[in-house]
Amino acid sequence: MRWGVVTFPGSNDDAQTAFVLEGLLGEKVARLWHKDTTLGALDAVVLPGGFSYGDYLRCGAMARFSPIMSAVEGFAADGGLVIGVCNGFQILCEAGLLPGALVRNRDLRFLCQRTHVRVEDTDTAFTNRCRRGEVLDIPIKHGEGCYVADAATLDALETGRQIVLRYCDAEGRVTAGSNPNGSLGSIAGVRNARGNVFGMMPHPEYAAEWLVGGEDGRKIFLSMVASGGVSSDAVVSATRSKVVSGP
Amino acid sequence: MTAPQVTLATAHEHGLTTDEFAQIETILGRTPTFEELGVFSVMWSEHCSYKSSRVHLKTLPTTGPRVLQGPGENAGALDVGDGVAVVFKIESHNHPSFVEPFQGAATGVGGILRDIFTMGARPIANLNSLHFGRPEHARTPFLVRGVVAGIGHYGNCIGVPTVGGEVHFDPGYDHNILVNAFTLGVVASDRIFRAAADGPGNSVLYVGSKTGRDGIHGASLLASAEFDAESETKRPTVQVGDPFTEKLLLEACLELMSPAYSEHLVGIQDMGAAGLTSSSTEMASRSGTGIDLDLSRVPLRERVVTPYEMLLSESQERMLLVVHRGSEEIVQELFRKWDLDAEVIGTVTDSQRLRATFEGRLVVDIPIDPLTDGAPALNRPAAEAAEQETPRLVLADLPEPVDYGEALLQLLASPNLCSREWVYRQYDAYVGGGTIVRPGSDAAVVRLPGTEKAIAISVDSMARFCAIDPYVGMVSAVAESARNLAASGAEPIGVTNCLNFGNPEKPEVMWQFQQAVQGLHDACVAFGTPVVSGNVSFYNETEGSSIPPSPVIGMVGLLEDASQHVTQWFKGDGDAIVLLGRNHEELGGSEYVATAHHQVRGTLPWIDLDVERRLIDVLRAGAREGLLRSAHDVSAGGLAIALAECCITSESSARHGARIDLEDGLRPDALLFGESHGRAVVSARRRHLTRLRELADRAEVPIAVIGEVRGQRLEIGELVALGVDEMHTRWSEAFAGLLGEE
Amino acid sequence: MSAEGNGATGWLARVYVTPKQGVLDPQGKAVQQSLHALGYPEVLDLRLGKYVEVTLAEISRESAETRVREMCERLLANGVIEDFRFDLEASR
Amino acid sequence: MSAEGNGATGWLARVYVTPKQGVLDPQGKAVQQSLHALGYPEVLDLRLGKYVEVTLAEISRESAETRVREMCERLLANGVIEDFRFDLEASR
Ligand SMILES: Nc1ncnc2c1ncn2[C@@H]1O[C@H](COP(=O)(O)OP(=O)(O)O)[C@@H](O)[C@H]1O
Ligand SMILES: [Mg+2]
Repeated sequence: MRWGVVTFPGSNDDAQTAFVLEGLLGEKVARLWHKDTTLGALDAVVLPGGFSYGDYLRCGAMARFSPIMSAVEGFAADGGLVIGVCNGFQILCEAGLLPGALVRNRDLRFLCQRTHVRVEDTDTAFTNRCRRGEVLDIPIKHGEGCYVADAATLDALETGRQIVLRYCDAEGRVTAGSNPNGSLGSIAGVRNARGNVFGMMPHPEYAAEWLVGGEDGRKIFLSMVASGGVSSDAVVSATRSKVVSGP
Repeated sequence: MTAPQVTLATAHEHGLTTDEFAQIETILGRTPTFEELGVFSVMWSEHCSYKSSRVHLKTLPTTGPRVLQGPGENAGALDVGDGVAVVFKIESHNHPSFVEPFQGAATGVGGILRDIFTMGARPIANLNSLHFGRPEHARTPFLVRGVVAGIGHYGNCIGVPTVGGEVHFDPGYDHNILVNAFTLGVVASDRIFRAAADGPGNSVLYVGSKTGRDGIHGASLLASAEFDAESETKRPTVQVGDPFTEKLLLEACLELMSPAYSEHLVGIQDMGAAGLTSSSTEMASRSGTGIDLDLSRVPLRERVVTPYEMLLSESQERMLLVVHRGSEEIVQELFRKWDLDAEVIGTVTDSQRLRATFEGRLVVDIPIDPLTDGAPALNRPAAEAAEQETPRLVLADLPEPVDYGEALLQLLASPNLCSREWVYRQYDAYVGGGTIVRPGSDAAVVRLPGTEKAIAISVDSMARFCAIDPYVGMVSAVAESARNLAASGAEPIGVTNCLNFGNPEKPEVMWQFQQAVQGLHDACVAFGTPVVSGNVSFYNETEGSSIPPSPVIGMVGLLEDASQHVTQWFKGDGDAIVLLGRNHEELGGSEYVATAHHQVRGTLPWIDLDVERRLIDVLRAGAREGLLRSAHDVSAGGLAIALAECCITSESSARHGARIDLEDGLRPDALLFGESHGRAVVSARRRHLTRLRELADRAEVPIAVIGEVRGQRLEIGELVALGVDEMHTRWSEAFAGLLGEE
Repeated sequence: MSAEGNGATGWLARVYVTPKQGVLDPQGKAVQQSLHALGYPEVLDLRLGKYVEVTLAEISRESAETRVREMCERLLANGVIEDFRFDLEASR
Repeated sequence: MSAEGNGATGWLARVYVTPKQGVLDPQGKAVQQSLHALGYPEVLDLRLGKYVEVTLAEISRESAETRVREMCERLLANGVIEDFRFDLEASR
């Protein structure tokens, strides 16, 4: 699959994302600069974590106006797979590609820790390699990861099965204590209604190797590979058996 | 807008002595201009000139087969093989952090990061050493929150992981906290850049943020004068850190230093303390050249900034470059790509003088040498203070605890031993993808990109010991660092240091300083670890009362194989628990005596550097051979705390208990809580015990199986029986409690 | 303050951005709790927003109004979670 | 706005916190640059601060003044790098 990883001024996790995709999973990666206006022929785009534009004003507020974002919006409108992690998630919300917003953590402090998230749905292009209810051990590191949306939006997310990941404890229980940042509904990751745009606060790219952070995060990227860059469920199951090999 | 007339009084206001002013007049053959006076005052300040410390620092061991760059550049560099070098340094930002903890600490991190990437190295690890006053002091919680948030803010935003550090509380820092920041970077060993201004005719470029009035007489003067109520009012404009701009600066500079562009670059130096003045002077000094600056071309943030202010401003996130004549456009284009200012503001000359013009007027014309190598160097008088003699600690006078379990819990929850997770949870320890061991174990371990290797890092100070005996305290701190590295599986290879002391004009402070430098010397010689960089922070003193002598060391170790790293917590039931080293009846200066008996005194534990060296060899061999399931050195809090930490410090909820039996005929509290050196607790599979014993015997390190990893309780003989969860709760919740949070 | 007239003049726009009613405001809540802890029980509610001072070049009041509203809608406020209002003051 | 009288009444305090003159305002700088890039060259300067709405229980105006000033000094503004001002409006 051909991936594009975008670098905004202030992106910090772009190199690591590219390393995981290319170096560990053997995927093809194009590094994209925020001033680029076209994506080229890609199957998936990653908006990585970091502090685009210093996260000044609001996280993601300024990055969404970067020239490349028009191309990303067009790509998403055409059904291309887009994943935003952490700051990338914030950018997708600011750009209106995902519902809701991410605000300051409940206790107002930056939080860096291992967290557990429960896979709520596996019929997605981002989690088809997981088991339903599976608990993934993936770190978070953010100051503004508290997911909020109004009641109507939250309802729509529930009924539309758009909530893909929730914070939970090691046993998969979703409790007040297992919610690190105060996110409504313990939401850690949501997709759009169409199913081709996905945002998550935990960092799968920092849980892709045993030596550093474990391997649970690989499943997110491998799911996207398995979906072949297409979000439709039929294609997902047809390609599920595809095994990734290194170069 | 004419600059004020310069008189002796003006010189005094600038912190220059009558003698120094006379020297300046001799050097110039005339009265200095106001701008020149400013330049002399910052360049001759303690902070820039190291006038009180230079003669002593010269004695430190700074060479060795790995040393690519010793003290004298922005940071030191060590060769770690495979064509890779590590570049590292530690630096203080004490006074600014006391005035405005968030911004002070943040800009401290920004400054040390620039020192590292100035040399072409990509920063891959930040650590910090923090000393605060009593937790009960009204200002302490505010300072802790601000400093920690500020460090996190800068490191997180710029994308460099903060992977370790230390936090101490002591009344001695109530009015003068210490914030020392450490950064390590990696670079190809043949691509280290230096701060040189070679080649007359080459261009001087200013890049980064615009210049404002911030920090004028900031770091340099603040760090060279005692702190009192008056300085509150004289307070310079506080510097606000902009990690976003620094991130752009970092990426732009590293791109400039990459093979695609580096042919254009002659030299590069960050504008730290004394900004434009010190960076240009120091670059010219290293190359034996001169520099002409046209101040009218300095990018400004405010409309009215005088030439004096431009020369002295400590605005953050700026660098000075020297590029080949003809390369200016290409370099400027590169910085524009990163949305950064890049202005040609001067040229390299062969005049060996610093000259600056403003609107066609010559405002500075000073020979370089007296500003740098020729700056005043003092051999200040030193004498041990009379009251340095601490009363003996008579063990027999100390009542034993009634309940050893409770005593252990109290220690676990004490300010200096409780979990630092409250702190490091605010630091991104993952970013960059190289962090193998995050905060929570003896040393941080980060991998070396592109190799199988990893680097272990520990920063340590032993302020409690140093208060009793600065020589022994310093030696102990170096030993503690070395043990931390070895317990993580690494070979110690080099040292950086930050020497935080009071007013050097006081003979007793100078004595403490000399003792510490001697200790640093002796310990580094013993461990074969050269000192490649460092920083001195004098005048840590408020209203005449000085901080305890507080040297901090940062030690770097090498693991040839990253997968051989070891962490401190127990891994699985059934493993044997082994004590390396010997227990002694030494309670002097211990955390236990301080916490349970409220005394900082006694004879410090005996330290034998040869014993330490041999212990380190055993730990390293054990790690290399894969014998160690866990390893933890015994330090603050003694053996019982070390054992408890092995049970509770694991990041995951899979924690383990232990059954321990100790046979030494020592007084129980000395056995459990004494801080004798040369010890480590390791766990190993039973089948590896014979081999471990062979290694220890060969190195003549005492070895004893003292128990087994088992269950969910820590049981030590008949003395202690505590649930792991209970210990974990007390230990992990204490820090927030200190700050008045529940 | 100054006489505005109808001609072009410089402007100072003061923009107030506040969390939308009904949207979770963890920051405001945390600050309110801190104030309680500091001994201000009289604080019944607290909402934390942003205050932006924008200095504008000489344009007509009408144009200033439209432009500032646009800046708010596009960048300065996030309509999903925030409301904004602003006032304009002629400068010079 | 409403009749205040002399008795105790509830209050709405509006607090404006701005970066001190001369202190670097990296946020403001970045937002200004963004606005330029978005096509608003008329923005000559921009400073980003905080806006806090504090609802207070019924106390005298005097006491409200003193208390709010204190809250600003102690928590809401950082005196070293920020200025603040506030106004009070009687509520209900
Ligand atoms: N200020 C800090 N920043 C980051 N990590 C810290 C800080 N203080 C302590 N830590 C981490 O907490 C752990 C315990 O610290 P400490 O008790 O000082 O270790 P040791 O005694 O082995 O040197 C270490 O992993 C250390 O890196
Ligand atoms: Mg240790």
